[in-house]
Amino acid sequence: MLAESLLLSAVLFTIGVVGVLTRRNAIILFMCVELMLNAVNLTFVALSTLYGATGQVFVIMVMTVAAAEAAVGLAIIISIFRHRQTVHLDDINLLKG
Amino acid sequence: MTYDLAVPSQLLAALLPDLTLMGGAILLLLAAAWRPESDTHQRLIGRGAMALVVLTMGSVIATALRGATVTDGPIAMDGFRWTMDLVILLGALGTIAISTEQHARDGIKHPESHVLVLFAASGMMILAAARDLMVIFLGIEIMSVAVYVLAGLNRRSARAAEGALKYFLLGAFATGFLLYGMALIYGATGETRLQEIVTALIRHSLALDPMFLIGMGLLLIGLAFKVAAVPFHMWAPDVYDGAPAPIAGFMAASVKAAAFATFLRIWYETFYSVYGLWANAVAWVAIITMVVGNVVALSQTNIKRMLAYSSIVHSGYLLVAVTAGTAVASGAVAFYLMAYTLATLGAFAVVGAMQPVGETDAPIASYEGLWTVRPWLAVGMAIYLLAFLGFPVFGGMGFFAKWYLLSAAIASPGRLVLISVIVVLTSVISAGYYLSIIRAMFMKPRAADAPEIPAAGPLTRTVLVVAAVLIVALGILPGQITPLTARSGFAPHPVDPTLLSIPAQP
Amino acid sequence: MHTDLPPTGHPLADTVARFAWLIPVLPLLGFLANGFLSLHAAATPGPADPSAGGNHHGDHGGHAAAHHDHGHEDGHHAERHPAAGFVSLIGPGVLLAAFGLTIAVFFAMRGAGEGMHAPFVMTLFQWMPTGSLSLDVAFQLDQLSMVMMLIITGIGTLIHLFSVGYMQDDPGYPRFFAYLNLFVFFMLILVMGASYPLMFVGWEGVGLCSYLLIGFWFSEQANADAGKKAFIMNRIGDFGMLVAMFLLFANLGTLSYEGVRAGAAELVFGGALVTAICLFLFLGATGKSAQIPLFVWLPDAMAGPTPVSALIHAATMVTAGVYMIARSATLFSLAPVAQLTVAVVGVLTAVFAATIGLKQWDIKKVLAYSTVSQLGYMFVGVGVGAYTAGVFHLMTHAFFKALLFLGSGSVIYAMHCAYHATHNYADAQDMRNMGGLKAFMPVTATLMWIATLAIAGIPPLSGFVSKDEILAAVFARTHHSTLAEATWLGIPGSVVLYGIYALGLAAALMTAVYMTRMMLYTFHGPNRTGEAERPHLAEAPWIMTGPLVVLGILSAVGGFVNLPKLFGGGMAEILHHWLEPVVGEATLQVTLGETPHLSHATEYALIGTAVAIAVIGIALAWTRCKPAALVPAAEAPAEVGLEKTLANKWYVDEAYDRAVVQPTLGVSRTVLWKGLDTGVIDGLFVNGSAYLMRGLGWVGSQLQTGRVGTYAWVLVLGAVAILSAFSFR
Amino acid sequence: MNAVLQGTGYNGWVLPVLLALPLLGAVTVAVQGIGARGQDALVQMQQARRTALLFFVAEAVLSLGLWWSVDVNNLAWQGLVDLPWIPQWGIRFTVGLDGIALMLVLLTTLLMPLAVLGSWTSIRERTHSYYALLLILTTGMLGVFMALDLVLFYVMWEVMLVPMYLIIGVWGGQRRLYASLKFFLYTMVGSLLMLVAIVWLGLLAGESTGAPTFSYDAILQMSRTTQVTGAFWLFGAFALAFAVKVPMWPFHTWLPDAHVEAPTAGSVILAAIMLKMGTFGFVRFAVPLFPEVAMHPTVRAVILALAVIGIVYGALVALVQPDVKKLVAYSSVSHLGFVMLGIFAMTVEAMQGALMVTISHGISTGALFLLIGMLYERRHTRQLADFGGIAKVMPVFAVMLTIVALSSIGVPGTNGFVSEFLVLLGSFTTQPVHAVIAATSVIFAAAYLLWAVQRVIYNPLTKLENQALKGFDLNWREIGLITPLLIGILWLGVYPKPVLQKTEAAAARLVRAVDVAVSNARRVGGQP
Repeated sequence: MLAESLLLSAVLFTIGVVGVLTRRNAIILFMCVELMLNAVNLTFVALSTLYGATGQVFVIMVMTVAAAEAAVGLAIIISIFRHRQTVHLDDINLLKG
Repeated sequence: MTYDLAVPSQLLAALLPDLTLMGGAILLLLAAAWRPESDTHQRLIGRGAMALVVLTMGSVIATALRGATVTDGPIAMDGFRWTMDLVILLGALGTIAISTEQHARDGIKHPESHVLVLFAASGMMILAAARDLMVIFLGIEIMSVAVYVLAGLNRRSARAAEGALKYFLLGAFATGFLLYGMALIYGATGETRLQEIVTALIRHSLALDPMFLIGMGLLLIGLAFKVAAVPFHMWAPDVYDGAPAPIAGFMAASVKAAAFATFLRIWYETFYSVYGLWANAVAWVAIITMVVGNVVALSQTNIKRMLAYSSIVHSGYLLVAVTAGTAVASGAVAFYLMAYTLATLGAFAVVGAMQPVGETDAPIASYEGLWTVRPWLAVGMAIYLLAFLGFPVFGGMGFFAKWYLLSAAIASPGRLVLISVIVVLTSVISAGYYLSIIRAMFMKPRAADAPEIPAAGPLTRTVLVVAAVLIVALGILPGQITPLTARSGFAPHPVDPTLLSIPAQP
Repeated sequence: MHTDLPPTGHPLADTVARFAWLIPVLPLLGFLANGFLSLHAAATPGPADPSAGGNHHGDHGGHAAAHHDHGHEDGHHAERHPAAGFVSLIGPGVLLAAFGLTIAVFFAMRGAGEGMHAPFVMTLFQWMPTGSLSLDVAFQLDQLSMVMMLIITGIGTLIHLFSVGYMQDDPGYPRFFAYLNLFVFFMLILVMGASYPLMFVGWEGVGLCSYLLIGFWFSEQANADAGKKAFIMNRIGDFGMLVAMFLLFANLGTLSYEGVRAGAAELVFGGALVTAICLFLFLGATGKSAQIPLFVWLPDAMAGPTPVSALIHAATMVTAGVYMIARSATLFSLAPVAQLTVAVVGVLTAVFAATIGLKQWDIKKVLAYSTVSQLGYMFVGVGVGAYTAGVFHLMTHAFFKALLFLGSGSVIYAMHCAYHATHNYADAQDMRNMGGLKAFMPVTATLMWIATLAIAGIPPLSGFVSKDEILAAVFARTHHSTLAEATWLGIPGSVVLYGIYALGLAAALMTAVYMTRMMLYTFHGPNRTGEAERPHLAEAPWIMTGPLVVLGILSAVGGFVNLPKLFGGGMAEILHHWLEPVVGEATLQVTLGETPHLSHATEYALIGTAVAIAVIGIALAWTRCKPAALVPAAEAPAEVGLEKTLANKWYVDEAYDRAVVQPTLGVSRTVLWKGLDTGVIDGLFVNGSAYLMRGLGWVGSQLQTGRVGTYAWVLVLGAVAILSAFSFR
Repeated sequence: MNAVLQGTGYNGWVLPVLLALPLLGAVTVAVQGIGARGQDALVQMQQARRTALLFFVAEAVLSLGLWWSVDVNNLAWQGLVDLPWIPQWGIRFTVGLDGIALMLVLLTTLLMPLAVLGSWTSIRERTHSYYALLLILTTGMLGVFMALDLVLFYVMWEVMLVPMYLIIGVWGGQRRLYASLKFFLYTMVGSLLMLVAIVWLGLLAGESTGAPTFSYDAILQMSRTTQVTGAFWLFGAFALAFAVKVPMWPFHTWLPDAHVEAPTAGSVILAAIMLKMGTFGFVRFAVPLFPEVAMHPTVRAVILALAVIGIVYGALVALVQPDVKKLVAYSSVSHLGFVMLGIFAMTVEAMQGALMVTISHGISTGALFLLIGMLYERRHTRQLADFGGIAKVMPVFAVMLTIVALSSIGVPGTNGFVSEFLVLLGSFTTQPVHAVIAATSVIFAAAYLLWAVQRVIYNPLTKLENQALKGFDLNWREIGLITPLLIGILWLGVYPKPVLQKTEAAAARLVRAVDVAVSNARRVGGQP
């Protein structure tokens, strides 16, 4: 069971990474990141069967932090939308070189 | 005395400086929200924040002087922590000092910006202390979230917003790697505390466990992102470019210092026991970072981007110290970061002072003939740049920082001579771009239609002068602080010969 | 090393010779005084801030380039130099004093008689004491240096006096005497120095003065070029000297004459080392004494004022090479191959220069090639180990060639005055513009005829005696000498010597021809100077003719110093005996320890041949050269064929230019500088690496696209790389 | 004289004071500059140059006592001052002199006032900064010659770079930006590798005692008693740093640019002093610390070959230069080749000759650059083609140029001869082929310099700009500043003994030490 859980979380993580690599919408990108975080959470939870509660504590912490991050992230995305009227990342390249 | 971290009151005592800063920051946040946004209010909160930072510094020094130690636990109390705290707080202090005036000029009236700096600084301090993956994660996130916001502080600037977005998206992405790495290490060893991890490693001979190895690799990736090592550096130039100059300075100085603090902590306390597993990888990252950073910096025309690449390069140098992995090397890191923080603060203060109101673009061409109109800015900038370059006397501490680093590298058991040679050779490349600014400032005439440069405010001037004087003075008499940095060095966990033997160096 | 002045115990120690160091110092003082006067009058220190004045143009100076009559371009516009009177006193004065002192020393030395078997060395101070090198500034008085000192100070005095008249109106009058004094100083150092390096000081010092004096009228490019050429050619020779000194020091550990003389005993006779030393020394001599292949500078050196030509480029400096070989007789006698080389080069030079002398129109050029040719003779003399004969010819040549040059100077002076009076810019030195001058300047003409006959070898004039002695020595060496036994480039030495003798006669023939030709064209036949100028032609003032007379007497009777035994009786071979302590031993070594002996019949035959050759030469010239048929230079037709080649000096200058100078400059400019320096080192490596870095930087910054997607990709690629590094071990 | 000096404890304090005095001067000038901001440029210039000259003259006078007080035959360092600097790292402030360093220190202190006088009227902008930088530069140069701690040495070595960079880049000619950067980067490549080598050496030297030490004596001791690990690479790093500075072919291309673009004083200092730091480095560090590497047949052959190539190459390229400063720059490449030849020939005579070249090249080339600078101030050009016939209008200048050129050519009676003669004579015993090839440069030197002199002061005076120089011959200041150099030229040419004696003991000691080391290495059979 543990191995399967870990495998699943690895797959989820990879899906998240691939999503980040392929998608161009800032929101969707951010969602993919969240998917990665949650994959990690899954790992922690799965491991708690082996090592006890530490992993679960970690998960709580991660979730909290992810929430804070989401708040900040969405604010930033809104801010960029105000300036550029788009959240398509290929159009957002004022800064380069 | 020794604090027992299992006892809550003693844990709080061990975290006193951090708690001082955090608590004070929360109070200041309330104060900031108390009144409507205005320039005076922003300045007032700025003063308060500076006072709080000074207070925290005092508490750090007081705690350090007590010479307290702790039992094994989630946080450390040692010279390294205090030194890094001071470096971080120094960066924060300077940043706040500059930004009160810069913000006034740029029309940024958010008093909470200073509070965000404080929050970020508190996260950094936690990083300097943390010896537990969980605490480390917490510290990183406290720091990062605050800095994401700071990067986009200038809400009227599309560039700032873009920088913030990039930083945020990539930062979160990298955090995913970091976190997954932590999870895998936890999975492999069943521990999150650094000392316990190493104990488990040795007890169960887990060194070659793929889960552990991949976890270590992912951790490396996450931290390399935070210190902006190549190829995880791509965010840095854009973010520095978009952020207000003082904030860019804060990112270049304090964020990097904190990231290196935890990098070093993790590596020294845990992974040094399996030195041979990662040494090549870190060395290669260091080399690539030095080369790419320097070479790409050569082609920059915007000073902020150039300084961003310069900060990437310095990460490369510092990674050499990580690779060296000795007590001398950790002392060298402390010294280096001290010098680097001073120079970075100064350089970004100049960049801010030079930046026309409301613009974030800072072309090097606008520095032409600076000497003829603002000689002190030019002289100061020259000192900071030469410090980056590691030039003796004129670059003051910068030279001895590099010196310290090279000594550490060469004296390390691995005798990192080749990598030292790469350090100095890439330094020569860096002379190319540092000198191009000095050249612009001193050797080219001021264009007739060049905009007037407003006089820098008193706080900025203070930062400029203090940074320059400290750099030069401590560069001529580094003996004044070498005892401190020597004490702040801590020895890595010895290489465990049972785990594996040290392979040949790259 | 001794630092006290005179070594005690030497017969000269308590005589006037103690003050011999004053002999060079006197001209040095003269140089300082005249140099100061020259600068003091010319200098007008500028304003405190020089850049203030650089940009405005005065109204002066426009005329500077307008003149191009030979040499004295400004001479007649300027008043006499304000310090001229004083200079006229100092310049010749110090020389006269030095000459007086030299004579005193000479008598002291003669008084010492047999006691003078070792040289009198006085050390002034240590020069370069370091390591195992101990080099002093020390003077050596012996019979050889005595002869040279007498020639230098004596003839030097005469030429100084002549110059008082010749240069009187020149604006650079004090400068001229300063240089001349300096030259004498260095020349005395050259002959008095007790070691090779000190000789080298004089050696290069006289070269320097020669450079300065050739380019005395430096405003003409040709003169400045000639000076430079002389210096560089000499430097090629000096290179040889240097190497010779290095070889001596490396093998004998000393550089003083006495040390070398003592150390020479350890050298292997005919060995590679001593041969190399001698050949390198000789390379030095070919430079200074204008021998093949370095002779080309001397004719150009005639660009200098005529007294300079007389003193430096005829009587003294150019003979330094002969002196040097005589001085190194001990070494040369150990190296027969080198000796033969010297003699062969000498005789080839003699013939070669003589052929060129046949077709020159410039009176000074004729004399110049004659000098080269006669120097060749001297080298034949010292080359075959007849050191005395070489030095003897050096001395007589100094007399008659100085006379010839001064005489030609007197002629040029007259021509120049005439042309100047009518503002004619014709060439005052071209013989085609002369003719019939004996009517206007009879004293000069007479004296120059004496010298001509002397150089041609008509008995009993000095040239005859000395030249004959050289030829006799060559002939004598063909048997029973180290030279005859040696092989030179595979040819037996005796064959070489016969060849040298034959070529020597050929050179003598040509000498008689071209000298007679010169005299005929200059003094005889109709005058071609020009109708307007003719009334202005006149004899030079007494200050110039006076020295000529003295030299005329010396040219006539100079030969009596070393008459052959055949004629001399008790008076015979005075010079030979005088020089015996210095070169006697070396000479004997060449002749295998025996005094060379020719039968009286052979000697008479040789003398007869020589005289016959001289007479034939004069007669040939007299019949072939028709002064009446000449036209002035401006109207003369161009030469063709062999004549043209001769007139153009066998195109040696051009060959050197194409073969050496231009390739060197070309390679330096295009290959080394533009190619290697600017192109490869700077362009490819230095700037190239800078551009490479910049280019890579540009590429790197292009990767920084500004798109988050790219960044994420790079990040993930990096992650994959690191993870694979950790996983696949 | 010595007794008087010892009465004041002269040897005990003079070296640090010599280092501090220019810094004090720099601060004074800088403070004056701040005070004088906004004033007329002329007033500023007068004030700055006066103060600077005062300090330089004081420095020169102060340093003169060293001539008597330094006992060159004493094996111990003279004027030794040894203070802790950074105790934790084993870095000390140690300064001291031997005969070789003594001469170079004196050369520096005596030449600097002349360099200031040379820029008396030509530097008109930002004069305070200019003189302050010159003063700082002086400290750096003196420090290099005095330092007996490798880190101190390195610091001083690098310190000079920035002032010189600015002097070239701010007050230089048309291509000053390129030249200054090239100068900086070129030097840095070499010296940073040397830094790595110094760190390594210090750590090695400290291994026995546990604490790193960078004391020259300690490291020398180590190199004599033990087999230094990686000696080949260490020597290479030192040698590269010094070779760039010398500059040896093919690391010389910064020099022509730097010389041409630098203002007069900059060129003078570069040629007369800074290049000598390279050769001094070889004599003080590279060779004595790693004798068996330096004398390894291959290494030695390479360096000797480069030296000889430099001699001939520099001379040939100088021959075809149209710019007179560039010509002198390439001639420096040639002359410095002699120094390298002399050092690596490893005989006392050659070593002494090499040291003489360092001094006499300083005097002669310094004087050449000063004279060229004077001409430049008047004509604002350095192209040989623009001159001609100057002797007619500036006779004093012509005389001085001639004498200086002759000394550079090496005519006997001048310093140039003594030095080159000793080098060649001494080298010939061990390296005959090299010496002979090098000796050909007497020909080329005459060719390029006399040709240049001819094109400047001789030849017809046809150009109006040159004719206009009438009445603008050298003024008293200029005569006064060249005269000491002329005296030096003749003094060293005629009576070099006093100077030779100053350096004799040190040179002989070095040669002996190297011989011993090499024979030891051979006996052990351990060729590096």
